[in-house]
Order: sequence, then structure tokens, then C-alpha cells
Amino acid sequence: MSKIFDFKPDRSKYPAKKADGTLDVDLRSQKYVKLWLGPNHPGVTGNMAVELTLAGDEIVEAKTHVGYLHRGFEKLIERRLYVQGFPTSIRMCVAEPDTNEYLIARSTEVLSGYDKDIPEMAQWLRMLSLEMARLQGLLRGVPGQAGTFSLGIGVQWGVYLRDLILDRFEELTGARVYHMYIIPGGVRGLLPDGFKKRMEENLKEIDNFIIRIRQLMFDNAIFKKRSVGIGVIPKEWVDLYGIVGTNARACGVKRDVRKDNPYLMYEQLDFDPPTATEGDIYARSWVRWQELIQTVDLIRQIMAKMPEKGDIRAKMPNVLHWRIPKGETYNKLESGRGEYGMYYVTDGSDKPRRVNLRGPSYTHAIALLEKMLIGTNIADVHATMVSLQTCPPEIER
Amino acid sequence: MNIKDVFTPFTTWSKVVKDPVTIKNPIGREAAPRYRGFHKNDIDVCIGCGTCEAICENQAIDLVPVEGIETKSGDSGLRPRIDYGRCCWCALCVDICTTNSLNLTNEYTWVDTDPDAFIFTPGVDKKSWDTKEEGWKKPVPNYHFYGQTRVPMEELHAEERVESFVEFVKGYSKKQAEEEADRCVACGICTATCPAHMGIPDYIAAIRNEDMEEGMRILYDTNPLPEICGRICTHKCEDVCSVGVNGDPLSIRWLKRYIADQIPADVDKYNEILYTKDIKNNNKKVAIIGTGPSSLSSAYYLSLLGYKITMYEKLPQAGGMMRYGIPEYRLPYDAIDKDIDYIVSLGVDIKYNVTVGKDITLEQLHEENDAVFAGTGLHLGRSTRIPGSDHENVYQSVDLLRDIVTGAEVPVERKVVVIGGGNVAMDITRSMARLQKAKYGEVNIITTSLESEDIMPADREEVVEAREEGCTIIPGYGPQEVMIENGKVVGLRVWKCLSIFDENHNFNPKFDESDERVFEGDMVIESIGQGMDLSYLSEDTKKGLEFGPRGRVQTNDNFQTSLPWLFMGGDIIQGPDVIHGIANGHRAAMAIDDFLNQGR
Amino acid sequence: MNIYVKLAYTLLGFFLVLNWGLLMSATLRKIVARVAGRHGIPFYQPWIDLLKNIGVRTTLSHGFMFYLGPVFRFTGAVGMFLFMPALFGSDMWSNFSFEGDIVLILYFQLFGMLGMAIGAGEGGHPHSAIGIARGLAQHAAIEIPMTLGIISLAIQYHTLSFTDIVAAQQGGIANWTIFTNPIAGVTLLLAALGAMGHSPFNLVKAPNEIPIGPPTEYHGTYLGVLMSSGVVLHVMEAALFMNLLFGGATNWVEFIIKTFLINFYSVFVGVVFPRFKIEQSVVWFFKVPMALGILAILIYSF
Amino acid sequence: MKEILDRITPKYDLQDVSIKDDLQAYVVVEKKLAIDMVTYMRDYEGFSHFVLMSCVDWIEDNKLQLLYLLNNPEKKCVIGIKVFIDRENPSMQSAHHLWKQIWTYQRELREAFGIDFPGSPRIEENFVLEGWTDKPHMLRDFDTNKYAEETYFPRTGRSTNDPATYMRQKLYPNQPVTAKKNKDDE
Amino acid sequence: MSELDINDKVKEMLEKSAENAGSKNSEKTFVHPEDEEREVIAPDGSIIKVNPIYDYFSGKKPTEEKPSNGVVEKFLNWARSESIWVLGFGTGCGSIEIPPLMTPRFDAFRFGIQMRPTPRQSNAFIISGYLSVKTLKRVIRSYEQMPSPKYVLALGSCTINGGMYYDSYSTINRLDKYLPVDVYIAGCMPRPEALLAGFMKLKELIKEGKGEKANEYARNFDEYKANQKKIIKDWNMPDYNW
Repeated sequence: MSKIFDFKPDRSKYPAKKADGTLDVDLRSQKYVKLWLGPNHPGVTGNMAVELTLAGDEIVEAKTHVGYLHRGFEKLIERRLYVQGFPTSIRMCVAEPDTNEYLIARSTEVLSGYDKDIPEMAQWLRMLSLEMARLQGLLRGVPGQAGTFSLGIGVQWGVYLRDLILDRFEELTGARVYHMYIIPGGVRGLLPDGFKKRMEENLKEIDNFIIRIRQLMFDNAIFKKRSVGIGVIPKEWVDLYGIVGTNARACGVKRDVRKDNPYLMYEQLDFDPPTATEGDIYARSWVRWQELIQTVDLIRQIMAKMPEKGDIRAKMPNVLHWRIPKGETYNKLESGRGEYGMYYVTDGSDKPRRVNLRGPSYTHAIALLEKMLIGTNIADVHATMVSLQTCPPEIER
Repeated sequence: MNIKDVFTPFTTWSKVVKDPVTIKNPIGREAAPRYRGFHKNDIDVCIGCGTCEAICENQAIDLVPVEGIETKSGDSGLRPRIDYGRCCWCALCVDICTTNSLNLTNEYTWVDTDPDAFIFTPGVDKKSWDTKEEGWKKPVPNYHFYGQTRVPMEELHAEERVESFVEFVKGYSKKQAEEEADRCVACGICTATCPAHMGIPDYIAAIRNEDMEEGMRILYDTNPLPEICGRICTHKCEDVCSVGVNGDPLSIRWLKRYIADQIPADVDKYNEILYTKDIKNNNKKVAIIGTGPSSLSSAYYLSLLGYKITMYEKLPQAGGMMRYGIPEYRLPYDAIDKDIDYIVSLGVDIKYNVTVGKDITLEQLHEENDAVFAGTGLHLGRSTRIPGSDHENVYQSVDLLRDIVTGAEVPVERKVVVIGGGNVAMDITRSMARLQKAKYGEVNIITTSLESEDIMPADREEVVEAREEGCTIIPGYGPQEVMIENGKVVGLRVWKCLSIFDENHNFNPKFDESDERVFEGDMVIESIGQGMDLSYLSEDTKKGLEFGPRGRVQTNDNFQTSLPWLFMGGDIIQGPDVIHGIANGHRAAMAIDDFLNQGR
Repeated sequence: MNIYVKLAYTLLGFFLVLNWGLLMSATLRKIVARVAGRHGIPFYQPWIDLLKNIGVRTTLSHGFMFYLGPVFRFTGAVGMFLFMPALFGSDMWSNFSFEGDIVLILYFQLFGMLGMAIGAGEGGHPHSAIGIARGLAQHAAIEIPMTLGIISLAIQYHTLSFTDIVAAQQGGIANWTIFTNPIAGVTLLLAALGAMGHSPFNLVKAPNEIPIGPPTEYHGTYLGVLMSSGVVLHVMEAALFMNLLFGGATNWVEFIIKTFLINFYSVFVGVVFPRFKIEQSVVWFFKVPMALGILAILIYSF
Repeated sequence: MKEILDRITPKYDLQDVSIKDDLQAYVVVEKKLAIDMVTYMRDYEGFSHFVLMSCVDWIEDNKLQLLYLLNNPEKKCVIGIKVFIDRENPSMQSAHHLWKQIWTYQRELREAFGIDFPGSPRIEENFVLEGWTDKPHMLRDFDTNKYAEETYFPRTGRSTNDPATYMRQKLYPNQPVTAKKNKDDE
Repeated sequence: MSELDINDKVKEMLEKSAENAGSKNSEKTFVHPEDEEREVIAPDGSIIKVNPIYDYFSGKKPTEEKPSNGVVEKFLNWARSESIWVLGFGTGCGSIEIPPLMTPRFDAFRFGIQMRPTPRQSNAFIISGYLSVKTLKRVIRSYEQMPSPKYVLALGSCTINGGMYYDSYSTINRLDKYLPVDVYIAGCMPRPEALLAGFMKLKELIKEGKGEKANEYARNFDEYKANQKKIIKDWNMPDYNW
């Protein structure tokens, strides 16, 4: 029966290939349609574009176009003092900004030799803010997968709960989205009074949401129909394409910087990154949902284990004249999207020589996405993009 | 397909009976107490140091003059104006604010149709959020963008230093100096307060850059006596230092000394660093009376311009009050020599043991030279004129200090009483303590002053150090009589002083006669101020000069007297202060140059 | 009854249905909003949107065919209203229904879609073309179970007239077709899901795939016309199934309640299910509803 | 990390090996050996995860420094392979055949630094910029502030004062603050 | 014309275009080969000249569309103010605050604010922060496709005076040079509450009849265009994108 309704066309003959291996797509032959998804399109993640070449409803070629959000951060940071780097860098990725702050802070600390002086309290607070950032990202991202299939209710709940976390961020850091909290040397404030109580209330709501989202998404016949077996990443691709984070974990490769190269106080936390084996959209979604549970648990652990009081910033040189000797370092952390790293070069002056950010989307959204989209339908483009958690600003910086 | 998967999603509908979670009235909702909203500034506390401007990575902050705020010492009169077309609300400006006057409120709504409207001076342009209390403030605890505490200066212990006249302040090591220099926020507020307007932030930057030669050049731009100033300057700059508003002010003086100490005492090296090897002579001559700070300063800057300078010194060595007034433990002689040797190396001729007015007249100097600068200083001690003050065992501090330097015999008794609360009083107190220690093995000295402890004119650290060294300082008593028994001084009778000035701010001390004390002492030293000796001015010359109050010669802003060829500066015009003298000398040198080149 | 009076009543009825349609769409959106936990648009929002659209100053054409989209769509809506009895047993509100009107209504369902195909194609936007292609394909898939269900009813009631079918259902809930012919009823209800155009069958407009499908290029007054015909179509689709399965309506209150509930039913499903892909949707209609439809015919044939 | 480096140092004649900690090291290799070494590290030393390809402009040495950053998922360590190439007409062998994402990096470096990678797919295509006519934007001698000011007209009507200068003008306009010298060369 | 002839002709034209491409390599050209002015052969063999950029769009200048008089306009303005359809184009980082705005917490729907995915049906454009030149090109295109009356809300510092990217080579500093802006909202980025306040201000303006910036754009079209063309170097589209 299913064979009868299998619409899979034979693509061995066309599109033909040119001698150099690229596709021979002649738009004037009227066999193909060129369709741009984005940048003005509600179905792309952020302000980017995918240029699709369609044969019927099937994609034969996809090209990712980025640069719509290009601000030249790496150039701008070269013009800014070390302490001025973090307000600039944080805007490199709006979905989970704290990761950038941490990397800038960590890189400068490592290169200037202050990384051992960071007070314990500050490290716990950094970890709390990073986990909260992961949580708010997942609250948008997990139901967002259903949103790509026009199941928008979960998104609405998720964004509401994310807003509650943003309220906690506001209390802790003084801002909703661009927290600018982790500063070279430490953090910019202790927990306010009653923070833990209010956080716990929010977490309880999120616990409830987690169950509901399971009923809505993962026990949903049509959601399964749309996501199982679609957008499969084979295990062999992980190293070939440089896939990291949840996308790698969903195809059975357990990579998590928090476990592999522990930073901050992650060694003191009890967790095991969830994995799946199928590597399709459903599996990625499922891994992320489990990660949501785990992040809630991690925040609870952090709040229980962190000290009550302590210094928030190490004694550092005057920020206006801070110089760092010549050196280079690569620091990474596990963001909600995967390994997030920064290559930082200093030359002895009061400004960095080069800052290069390596976001997971750099490979996910270009090389991998372009490969994965071939042979799928227009309807799957958005779902595939969201399941890879592509985030254009970290590609083009 | 699982049939459960068809029905489970419908559980979602249970939400429909729950109340919406929407915020009823979102516009103007109160933000979190720590929210980084719009700026407010307490303009009365703000000193316009501009660190906010320096740290702003968006160049969002301008410093602009504000009506009603005057530019004065310690306050630039500028206030930050913020461009909300640039700001990113990172609050680094709040975190670094030296006075804690700049804060962010938790107000965040500002909608306008005019893009040029988003620029305002917080605290000056009235905004609705000016009264808001909550918002971002500098985080606590231990969150500082620059060092709050001064790097302690290493000194000899009190017991050790009272043993001898050896300089007891050791000076900063490289590490200490750099750490201290690192605290500077480079605002430049201090520059205006410094009488010589030295480029303080610049030479501190030179320390950070480990470029001592550059530092030296900056120092010599305005001050040819850095070794001396680095030790004994009254450091008015430190009083207004913006880092000192919250925390210890920068030790600007020690940093200056650090730079000067790094350059070896080698005049060739000096000439090389300061590019003074090939100054062209301009064939004009200027005579300078005295070799104090103002004289040396004018000599230095005039010789840079190519003038031939001849200096006349009454005493056998140059330096004036710096050498003969300030004890060696504060200002060692080699430091003085180092500075003076360099000035001499520029071709300055110093004639020692020549008293103008006696050995050579002022008129002669005028004839031989194109202009004359007189920086003769205050070398006459003032007397309290209380009963018994004409006793031979009542001394003037200036005389004693000079004698200590020249090596003349100084009378040292077992018990000494000093009258005076200024720095000179402290100098003589501590010098006498050292002499007592050497002669008798113990210190027994009482210093009393009319002013109470809190308004004593002496530097605080001087008082503290004097006490550490075993001197007794009892401020707030007015001397009434030097008690003499059997022709010998036995003590000083004093009354408690209630107030020094009357309602019209005239000197008119009031005493509490019931609180009478007697300070025992075998000798009394008066140190209540100095007077000038203008005996070298002939009657003719005096006629040509104008005199102001308290017998001072009237000069214009450029220290030119009403005799155009005669310039006067230093203590005799401005009162006793080294750095003022240096500034006067520099200004007078430029004025002399202008005066002599008018015809050109 | 005088044809002019009848025409006047029909126009009044159309006006009523239009307003009810606007109100209904707002209400349904409010209910969905409530599931999401928010208040949603005000009840009067659709009217303001309509006014605003009429007030848009720029009118731009992509050619003559471009006008036909809204016109056909509106004609489809009017046609559906015109030839379907709104209220049973009322001379004034039975409009121009006649024997065999079901066939005409089935045609008018497609009519608007065809018009959009012409107009949207002329608009030149690829999203429009893809949307309309999807729409036509899916409509073909919906029509099969729907026609099968209607044939089953026709066999059951021996008529192709709404009035007769509704008349046969009078006299209590037990007489409704949904209970007398449940298999055809279920077939038609499943087809109704598709016809209403809510998730999982909202492929035509498909937000975040080809937003917003055929009307991409339509703006201002065109959009106003499309909007109003859309809401009328929603009411009349519901009225179609109301007449076929739920015993029709004898007064406006009943009409309103029944059309609302039928619409709500599709929203009820739509809120909790994501969208099918086009081939999944077509295959789905070819599987369960078609089998049921054939079964319904077979039962009544033998 | 140390033992790996000991193994490969003689093999590739590495200069300037710097070990940051147990998990991070940077080596400098000659240009013609670089791609070979990257391949070797991938195939024989387990550095199978390609992290990052970057470039640093050392304008004072007239060199561009390319960096291939590889990660060993087993040993969890990172090695940075650095290559110095000329700043004039920079060019480097393409490594796009090794990992699938490398051509993206090469395309970016082509645009940002003007480095050519012959044979790399879509190398000439724009990456982030469109219609760019100036010199490659990440080079140190491209002044972004100047470019922005000339191109994007910042809002006028703003001016600022340096506290020290302003106070000087206000409080002591006549006091000399530099030493004048009577010399020819100044 | 026989089939053979057509094939020859095609060959000839292909060669010609290849020559052209070769000669143009020296100077940087931004027009995509598909958009170049060229001759094509219709299925019937006739030769048609096409200039895709101008064939698909009319390069006509926009005209001022005067508001009608009196009560009607007032009434329509009221309707416009209560039904603001925002183009769903997240141009910058401020767009991260749009989802909260449209979801339960702030629920802008109750104020008549809705999102539309296509410029044809939108009448408000949120410029959510910085604009890179590449995006500006798309923004201009989208803006010009919006039917009048249309409104622009500018979020954050970046649109006012460059914000924290004032020195970036890629982002513009002043939005009002390129598009007429109705309302500016301060913040980096503005919170949803501030955004709502901005919408309220916009409503006020529309009700007062001051939301006529689309006409201002038409009036000063040449000036705006000159500014736009100064920074968009690869202007491979018609002057006005209708």
C-alpha cells in the first residue's frame, strides 16, 4: 500500500551534473524553479536566506545566504578595550547571549593569567547564568520544532515561560536579553533576595510545561509523521561535517563540552547528557526535550550547591589600561546548540589582535543544511533548519 | 500509528479553562530593581572627570559645560551628556564612575518622533525618571574597575628614622609604581589644581608604559625640579584626585619621584633624554637673585630659550629654602644636587656667597643684564612677640634649620617646646627630635599650635610621623608667655584657644583662660611663619615699585613689577610653597622672553 | 414570493452571514488564544481590519486576471450562500435553493479556488503559485470522500436537494443523518476538516512554509474582499455540513450555534495537530475517508 | 598532548611549539607541509573533528597567519596548526576535500582577508558582504571607523571636551604647560 | 526558421554572452547574469529583448497619495490605528522581543497589532535595530512594496545614531537618511513594554492624521534614493520596486 503512495521520484537522471560536479540547472528550461526562503520570511531562523532550486516540490539544490546580520564584530572588538569587548560580543548571538560573555571573559582571563583568581561565588553565578540561558533557549527551541509544523500552541507557552526566566535574568543581571553580566574577572552582582524562591516557582511551572509539551508534541501522531525519518544525519557525518551538540548527540555521538572538557564547576554537578540514535528531526527534538528536563535539574542543583556569599570579582588591573601579553587561546563551552568556541589572540596591547568565534551554526547552517535539504520538500526546510538550531548571527558575526 | 497518539494531544485543551497569563497593563510596568534603564546623574556630586566617557565603547558620552556648574579646582565644570542613539545600556559608565553620581534607573520607556531628541544631560535636562530610586548601581562587594587602596609606601620605622637624618621614605619599586600608576583613571582633573599644571596623567601613563625617558620629558615640561617635588611637594593634586573620591587618592607625588629616581644622576644623560644638548644662544642675559625653586625654574626655562643666566646666591650652596629649610630626612641633598646640577649644566652661572644689595647692587645687575628676576624667598622668622620671646633661648625655626644644614652649632636642650602648626614647625620638631636623640638618647619635645588638630596647616602625615617618632604634639593652645626663671627658659604658658578668627575673618584668637597649661622646656622655638627680606631693593628702586598688602611687591599676572625689567616670583609673591614657586618661575621666564623679544 | 422581495431577503441574509462570519472568526481566534493563555484580538477586530483594508490607498494591479481572484472567490461565497437554504422551512431565508442544489454547491466550493488560481498566478509570486497548486491538489483529494459521502446520502434520501435532506432529518436529534447514516457522517466530517482549511490541512496558506499562499500579492480592497468572502465561506461550509448531517437550522439562533460548533470542531482538531505535507494530506484522504465513503455507499446500495 | 607533539615534531619539522596546557597546543608548520600535516593528524592521530579555520593579520611582520584548529574527541585535546603566508597576494592550498565544512571557512577567509584557495568550491561567491568594493575588511589596515564615518554620516551636533584641556582653557589660559626650546629642529 | 537555425542562433548568443562575461571580469559588476539585459528566443523562434530588472517591475516613481478630506479620513485613520499589521521581517536583534510581544505575556493582539508575512498586506515596518547594508537593500524593497499609508517604527540606538555599531563598516548609522521613520523607541533593545508604548504613540499619530510619512517618502524620493544608492553599491534592482 505504502509503495503505491510513495512519491519519491527518481533523481538519478536529472538534474544533470556538469563536468566539475556542480549541478547543471538551467532555469530557462522551465524544469526548475528558484525560490528564495528569506530573509523576509517567517519560516527561516533569524535573518538569513536559503536559495532553493526546486524540481516540482522537491529541492535539488540549496544555498545558504548569510550576512544580513553582519556587523563585523570581530573587527569591532579589535578596536575595543578588553573590558569593552563583552557588551559588543554578547550581541553576536541573540538566542543565547551569555555564552559570548563567558568566552570573552574566560579568554581574557586565561591570557592575562587571572583565570585561577576568579572567586568561587562568581563561578557559580556564571554557571547559573549560562544554564538559565540554555533554559530560555530550550524553552523557545523545543516547542519551536512543533511550531515549524504549524503547531503554535506550544510556542506560545514556551515563550511565556521563557519570559519568566527573562524576568529572573532581569533581577539577577539587570537586563532582559543582553545581560552583560559575566565580566572579565567575575560577575556583576550577587543573587537578589528571594531569587531562589521565585526561581523555584518558575521551575515548577516549567516542570508542568515539560509534561504538557510531551503530550502535545511527542505523543502526537502527525508530529511523528512529520518528523520521524526526516532530516536524518548519519553517524558518519558527525566528524565529516563537524557536527556538535544536540545534533551530534541525537545520532548517537555523545559529545558535550561540559563533560569532555569541564569548565566552571560542572564537575561538581551530577548529570549525563541525553542521547538518541536515530538522528532524525524527532530524535533531535526528543534529545532537546530531555535536555530541558536536565537543565531544570541542573539549575536546581546549582542553586542548592552554590555558596550564599562571596566575592564576585577578582582583583584585576584598572580596566582602562589593562594590557594582556602576546598569546593565543581557544576556549569553548557547551551552548544550547553545541560546542561554542572562541579563538582569541592578543599582541600585548590594550586591545585584542583577533577574536574569532566558532558557532555551531557555522557548519550546521551552511554545509550541513545545504546537504540535508537536497531531496526534501519546501515544507521540510523550516523544520530542518529549526531542528539544527541554526542561528545566523553566529555564522556571520 | 498508535491510537494514543491521536487522542493525547487533545489534553492541550484543558488550558482553555485557565485564566490568561497576560499582563493587564504592560505599558510602564515596573522593571526589576536592578534593571539597567535610563541614566540619572547627581550633578552636585559629579566632578566631570570623564571616566564614563573613557570607558564607553560606543562613544555615547560627551562632556559638555553646564550652566550653573563652575569650573573650579577639583571640578571640571563639565557633565556627561548621553546620546541614546549610541548607548547600549551596559552600565560600564556606572561601574567605573569615580564619584558614584551616575546611576541607571529602572525606567525604560522613551518614545519620540524626533531622532535628534535622544540626547540629554542627565541631571540637567529634567526627566521623569530623575526621582526614581531603583535601578542599576555599582555592584557590591569588592567590585572595582580600578584599585581603591593606595600601594603602601615603604618607610623606615619610627625608631630607626629618628636615629639619623637619613631619608626615611624608600620610594616605590618598579612593581609598586606600576601597580599604583595602574589605579589612575587618567581624567586630568588634577592638572588644573597643580599650580604648575603638570601633565600628571601623561607621566603616570609613562610609568605604565615603562617609558621613564618619556616620563622625564613630561615632567620637565612644567617642572625642572622633579626629584625635589617628588619628595616634598604639597601635592594639592592628590586632594582633588577623582580616584580619591571613593578610596585613596593616587600617590601622584611618589610616582613623580619614582620617574625621577629611575634616571641616573648624570647630566649628559639628562641632556640626552631631554634634547637639551644643542640649545642655541640668543645673546641676551638675565640675572636671577636667589636659587630657590622659582629662581631655578625661571633659570631653567630661560636657558632653554638661549638666555645667558647668572644667579646670585647669598649662601654657599644653591637651593634656597629647599636646602636650608627642609631637613635632610625629607629631602636629601643629593636629590637637590641632581636637579640643580642639570640646570647648571645648561650654562647657568651661579655666584655663591654673593648678597645682592651688599656685594652687588640691583642696579648693577640691571645694567649688566637685560632683565632681572628676584626670587628671594622668605628667610626671616616671625616672632610671637609674647612676653619672654626676646630671650636668647627662644629661637626662630628658620635659623635653626639653616644652621643644621650649614653645620653651624645648634643648641639642643633636653626639653624643647615648639610653637607652630605648620610644616616648618613639624620640620623643626622632627629635626630637633633627631638631634635630641643623638645627644641625649631620648626625645622630649612638645609642639603646640594655635589651630586645633583638625585645622592644623601641617600635612597630616607629618603630624602622624612626628608622633611616631616620639614628639608630643598638642594642638589648640595659644602661647601666652615664655616662662623664665633665673634667666633660664623653663617653659611655655598656654591657654586653650577657642577660635582663631573673628566674625570678619580677621586674626583675633579667643582663649579659654581657665584652661591654662604649662609646657616645660629648656628652649622655645618659634615657627609661626616667615617674613621676607627686601633689603636688597634700594630706595630708588622701591619708589618705582608698587606694594600691596602685608608689604608684598605688587606684580602683574606675569610676575612683572612696575619696573618692567624687574620680575619677582616665588614665596615673596605667592607665599611659601615649592610648586607655586616653580610655576611662578616658569611663567616669569615666559614673560621675560616676551618682554625681551617685544622689539623683535 | 416576489423575486425582488426574495432578493432583498437574500441580500439581508448575506449581510447577516457576513457579520456572523466576522464575529465567528474573531471568537474562534479568541478561543485559540485562550488555549495559548492569552486574551487575543478584540471581538470587533475583523471589522476594523476590513475597514482598514478598504482604507488602504495604494491599489496595484498585476494585470486583468489579477482582479479575477477576489471576484471569483467572492462569487464562490455568494454562490454558496445563494443556492443553499440558510433556514429550513422559511420562505424568506431559503434563498434560491432548488432541486439538485447540492451539485451546484459542490461546484461553487471549487469555484473560488479556481479564481484564485487565475489571479494568484497572474500575481506572479511563487508562494501564490505553490499555494494554489497545493490547494487544488488537496481539494481534489477532499472532494472524493465528500462526494462519496454525499452520494451515500443521496442514496439514503433519494434526493440531491438540501431542503429535502433537511426535511428528512426533522423531528428530533435521532433523525439527524449523523445518527441515521453514521458512516457517511464520519466520512463527511473528516472531509469537513479538510474543507475548513484548519491545521492539519492548512497547506494552502501554510504559514512558515509559503506564507501566506495564494493571497500573497493581494492587498487593500482586494484583501478585504478575500477576507469577507473567506468568512462567508467558512459559515457556509459549516452550513453545508449542518444541512447534510445535523438537521439544518430552523431559526437564526440555531444556525449560529450549529455553524459555530461545526467550525469549532475543525479548530478543536486544528489547535492540537500540526500540518500535513501535501502528499501526506492527499494520501490520508485517499485512505481512511475514501474507504469509509465507499463503505457508506455500499451499505446503502445493497 | 606532549607525546603526540614529540611524535610529530621531527616528522614535520615544527617550529615554535607552544603547549598551553595538557589539552591545548599550537604549532607552526611550513606552508607546503600544512595540508599534509592536517591530513596526517586527522587520519593517524585521531584529530577527526575540525573546529575552526582562522586567520590573524600580523601586519607588522607582513604575514598572515592561518590557523587550522583540530580536536581529538578521544583524548579531548585541541591542536592549532599555524601557517604563515605572505600578505601580498596571499594564497594557500585548499583543504576542502578533508572536511565538508572547510570550503565555507575558505570562502569567508577569501572575502575577509583576500586569501585565495585555488580549487575550493564557490570561493568567489560573496559570503557576508554584498557589493563590497573596498579592500578585504578584516585586514588590519582597513579602518572601519573611517569607512563608517565617510559612508554612513553620523548624526551631527555632538562635541565633547577633555576635562584637562577644558579646565586649562577656563582656569589658566596663560600658564605655559610645555617647555619651549630655542632649537632649529623643533 | 528551422530547428537547425535556432540551434545556431543559440550557440552564437551563448558565445557572445561568454565574451561579455569575460570582458566584464575586469570591472566589478553586480548584475546577476540572469538579470542582464539580453535577447532570448521565444518558442516560436522569434527573438525577444528582455531586461529582467525592468520587465518584472515598473521603474516608475512613487506618487503622493493625498488623504481624502474630513470625516471619512478621520474614520479611516481610526480604523488604521486600531489595526496595525506589522511585516514579519526581523531585521536585527530587536526581533527577539517580537515573540514575547505576540505571545501570552504581552499579547499585542488585543491592541490590534498583528503580524503579516508579506509586505503587500502590512502597513507597519519594525526596523528592529541595526541594519546592515545587505539587509537595508531588502528593507527598502519590502518597504516600497508596502501599500500606503505605511509606518516605520525604529527600535533602539542603532537606528538613531548607529548605536554600538557606529564604527562598523557594515551597518548604517541613521535610518532617517534612507527611510522616513514615524516613531523611535530608545533602548538596546527596547523591552516589549516599550515597544507597546511605541505602538501607542504610533496610534496617536495616525489618529491625529500625522502618519503620512509614505507621502513624505514619495515627495523626497530623489533624496532618499540618492542616499540609498550611495551605500548600496550593487544596485541591481529598479529604482522603485513596485
